[in-house]
Amino acid sequence: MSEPLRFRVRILRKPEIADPEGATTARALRDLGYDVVEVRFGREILVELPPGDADEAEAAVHEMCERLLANPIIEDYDVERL
Amino acid sequence: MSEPLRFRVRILRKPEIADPEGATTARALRDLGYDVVEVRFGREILVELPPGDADEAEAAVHEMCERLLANPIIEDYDVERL
Amino acid sequence: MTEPLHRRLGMTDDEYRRVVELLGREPEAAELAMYSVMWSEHCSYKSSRPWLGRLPTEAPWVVLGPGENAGVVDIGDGWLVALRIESHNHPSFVEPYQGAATGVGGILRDIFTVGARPVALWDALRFGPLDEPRNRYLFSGVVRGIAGYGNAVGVPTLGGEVEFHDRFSKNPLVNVMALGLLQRDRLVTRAAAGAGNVAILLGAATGRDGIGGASILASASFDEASAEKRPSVQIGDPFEEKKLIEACLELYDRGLVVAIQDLGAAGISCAASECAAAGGMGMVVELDAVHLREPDMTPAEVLMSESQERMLAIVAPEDVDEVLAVADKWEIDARRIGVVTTDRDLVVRHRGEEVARIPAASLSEDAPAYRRPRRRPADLDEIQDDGPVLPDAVDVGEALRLLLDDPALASKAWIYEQYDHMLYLGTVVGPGNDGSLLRVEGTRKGLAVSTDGDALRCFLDPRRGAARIVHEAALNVAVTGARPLAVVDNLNFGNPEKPEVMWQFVETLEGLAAACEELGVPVVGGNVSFYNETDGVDIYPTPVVGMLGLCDPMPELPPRLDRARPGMAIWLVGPERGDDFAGSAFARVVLDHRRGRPRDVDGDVGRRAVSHAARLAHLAPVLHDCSAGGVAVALAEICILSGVGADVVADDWRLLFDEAPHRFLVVADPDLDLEVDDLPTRRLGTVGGDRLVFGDLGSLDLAEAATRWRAAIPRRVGSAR
Amino acid sequence: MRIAVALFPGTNCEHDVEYALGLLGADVEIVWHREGDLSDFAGVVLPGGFAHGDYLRTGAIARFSPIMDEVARLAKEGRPVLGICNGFQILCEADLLPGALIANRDLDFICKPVHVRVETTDSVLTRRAEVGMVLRIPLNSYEGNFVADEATLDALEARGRVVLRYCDPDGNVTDEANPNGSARNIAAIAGGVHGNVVGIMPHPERAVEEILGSADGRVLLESFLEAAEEAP
Ligand SMILES: Nc1ncnc2c1ncn2[C@@H]1O[C@H](COP(=O)(O)OP(=O)(O)O)[C@@H](O)[C@H]1O
Ligand SMILES: [Mg+2]
Repeated sequence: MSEPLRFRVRILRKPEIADPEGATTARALRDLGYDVVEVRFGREILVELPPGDADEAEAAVHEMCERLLANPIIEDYDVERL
Repeated sequence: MSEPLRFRVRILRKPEIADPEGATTARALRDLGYDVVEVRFGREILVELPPGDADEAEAAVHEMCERLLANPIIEDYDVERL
Repeated sequence: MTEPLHRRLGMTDDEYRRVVELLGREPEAAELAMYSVMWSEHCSYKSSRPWLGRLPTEAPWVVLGPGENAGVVDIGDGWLVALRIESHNHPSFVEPYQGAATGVGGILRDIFTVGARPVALWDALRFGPLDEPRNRYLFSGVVRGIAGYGNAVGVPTLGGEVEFHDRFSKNPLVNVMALGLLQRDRLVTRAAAGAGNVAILLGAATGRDGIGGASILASASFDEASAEKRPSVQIGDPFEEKKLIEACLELYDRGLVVAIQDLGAAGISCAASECAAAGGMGMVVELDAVHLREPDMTPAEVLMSESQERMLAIVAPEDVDEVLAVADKWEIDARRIGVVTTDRDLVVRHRGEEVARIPAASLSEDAPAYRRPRRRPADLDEIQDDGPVLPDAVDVGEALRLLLDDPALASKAWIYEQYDHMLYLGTVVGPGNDGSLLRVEGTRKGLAVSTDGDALRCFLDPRRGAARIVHEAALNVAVTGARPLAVVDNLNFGNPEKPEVMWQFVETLEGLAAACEELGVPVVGGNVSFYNETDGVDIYPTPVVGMLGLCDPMPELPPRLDRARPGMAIWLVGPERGDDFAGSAFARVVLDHRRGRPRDVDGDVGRRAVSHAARLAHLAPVLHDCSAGGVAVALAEICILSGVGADVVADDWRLLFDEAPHRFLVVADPDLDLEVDDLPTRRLGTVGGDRLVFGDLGSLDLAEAATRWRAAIPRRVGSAR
Repeated sequence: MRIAVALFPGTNCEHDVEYALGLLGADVEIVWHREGDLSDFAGVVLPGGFAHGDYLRTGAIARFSPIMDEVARLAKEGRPVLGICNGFQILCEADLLPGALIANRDLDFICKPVHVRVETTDSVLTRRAEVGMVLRIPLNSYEGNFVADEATLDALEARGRVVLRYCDPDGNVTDEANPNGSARNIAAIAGGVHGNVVGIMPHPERAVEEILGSADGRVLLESFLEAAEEAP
């Protein structure tokens, strides 16, 4: 129980919302000669919490996503314990 | 063999390289009352390739990382087939 | 046997012996690390110092000259202007975005270190040709890095310049100039006074960024092996810097700072020793108090770290709490890390032990200086004798099409539209003209700035090339109505251990000095960047000057290139020779020729051109100096930006593309009496129509000219814009 | 009548807004984001810049500043609230305006004058303008690309809350005239119960004097001040 708790938060643009980074990168990859169908950009946020109850910590990370880390209008998120 | 091939590329700043965005977000989370030890930012890039040989495709994605997606001087990456 | 530590740190055996002599004993590891960086070329100017005295530095309006954090000049009405130029060449080659970004951050700290609010930036850039993918990557990365940092830190970038030559493919140049404004009584120094005063480290946490990095990197040539020596890349944090700026300015406002110094090369050791030495004092530094990003750093690493966005403030003990409160308000970290002492030693402690004790002044004042051998390059005569052979006839329209598509001559909008160039509502003439002009709030004054360099001409004849860029910069500020006031210079050169490079360097200084003297402008600061050499190939010798001019008062409506209207007359003021083609854009682009000997400047003519231009700026809607591409390109730029053609009387194509210095175009009402009697002046033609017509010599459709000129850079970098 | 200009760490246009509103006769005070009481102010402006470095998402962290509770209160009371550029982004993050602002279509920071067409005069930003009027105002953003789902966009249109659209110099709303990829060329929207909350991406305060290139932003800021004058 004295290990720090680490979570990976993945945040992805909702499919119906434009993704200029993804589109531009796809174009650049095609320019380099790669045959890509689609590229989507997201972010990964690693959050480390002090040792403690893992479930509580996970609930806290979900709350952080709801409140700050993700914008529900344009993004979906998921949380994974590492 | 007619399924498109999908890969997740995760790009993280090397640990010794500063991450001001992570540090600022950690500060914001603390302001909101969460006890966080550290926050690190990374990127996640989903790349979809047309159906074909999976190993070749994976090799191509590695090459894309080297050439364009990641900046090897400050970032590490890993590729995962979905 | 492994190499001794001093050599691994880039120090010669002689230099090591000098340290032993100074200390009277063998140095400890941390001490040796400090000397090695402080005595590096980058920090000590050991190859250039013996020559820099050649530059004129005095004038009644100079408040701080070279050697200080920034040059400072008095513009009257209680206002001072701080200016400074710096290179970040090697870091930008390693990582273009972060290299350029941290270059911007570093130079801004020099400006607010003297008490000024930074209000403007300029960038002077050199890359290899854009048809190489690697050069495109470096170019767009650098521009994005400058934008990313400058925009976010809240300092507008008002202009700059860019050139493309092969010689920069493996060694791009990134020079950034910054300007700040301050009230006279706000000037701050770095001289730590008063034993018992407290040293407070403000800003970012200290990590292993560029340990021995920027400075070692900038003090040795680049090759495969240096990839290993590569320090961890520094990441710029413009948000931290913005808070640091506001916090420091608030500290100055409240009079809480005795002295202050930014942390740059050699980090804490440099800042602490300079503050102490400048005040004739000593300092005890406690490394345990430093806020670390990585916990297990050695004392030498903490001392040498080049982590960005940090300042060292010297504060009276009774003010410490208030200083900490201001830092807290701006959400920046502040730690007491040292105390000023009277014994003139810099003492460093770590975990209760003394890890260094050295005379504070010895790090800078006792640094070695070398009068390195010089030799004129053996092949220079041959190069100079091989001037361009001019054809008898040229289709002027066709030549112009080629020139307008050259990225160095083309529109730079792709660059400067990525930069916030309007913040603070001061930009009266922005990028896209000659000099930029910013107004000083509450006065009728305007500050004009132009950065100029000319790598190819400086290679062909460093002395003449250098003199020409000073005159060009002066004319660039004069066409906004300004009188040249001060110069900062950035001297980018190859490996100084090569006698040919040292020769280029000294010739350049002679040219710069003579031109500054002719124009009566002092040099108030500069930067020398040596070792711009990769795999044995040196860059072209590339001095860059940043010229500050003062308009007082500013013209009601200062000239701009987009103010030509149908029916206006076009004049050319200044000498016409038709024979100045060596190093010209015409020779390079149309003839594919890069040799010959450029013509020299004429100091008297240059001075007259500058003073006429500054006067005419109050009368004419358009003034434009003729530089790369000569009269034809200068006129094309006016027409493209004004959206109207021109009809020019021309019978010799040479007069259209020749690049004789000291010339400018005036576009104004045909009745305007120019009153220029001591310079050749010729009516060239009339504004109107939708073509650029050069008599029987050729013509070009304006829309086509505009498209080529605007698309030249975006097309090459593959931008949608 | 006093107008507050909110200052977050990283904000940089506060002095410009202060200057421009001052030029138009307003009494302006810059208020630090941790200081909280705006009851004495007739209106508030959230200026441009990079609050909290634009880290995480632009506007995301700023929305939690104490001053934002006050901004929400003013909005609810019907007093005019104006977000310019970064301020627009903050208002979206704070749910005081619908939609979000993401990276520009071509991933370039864009600083240049653009043309916008006035779509409605029923907003605190355009009450003194005329529908169809074309204004030339500087844009200065990396994340200026307005996005929202179709239903939200339709609702904005139906309620007349699209305030400005990017257009060409003649007022045509075209793809080429859209600098950043914004949905339906939207450059400014209104929201709030009373439509008194406006977010605008270009910077009207950069267009208040001919010597700076344009005075077209005046009509917008004058509208805002007039609305503040009459506010409850
Ligand atoms: N790297 C750059 N960054 C910003 N602005 C630039 C840059 N390069 C050129 N410009 C701007 O483009 C305009 C034309 O530049 P240039 O052709 O170098 O002018 P000149 O020949 O008068 O020195 C100037 O206003 C200059 O400030
Ligand atoms: Mg010029």
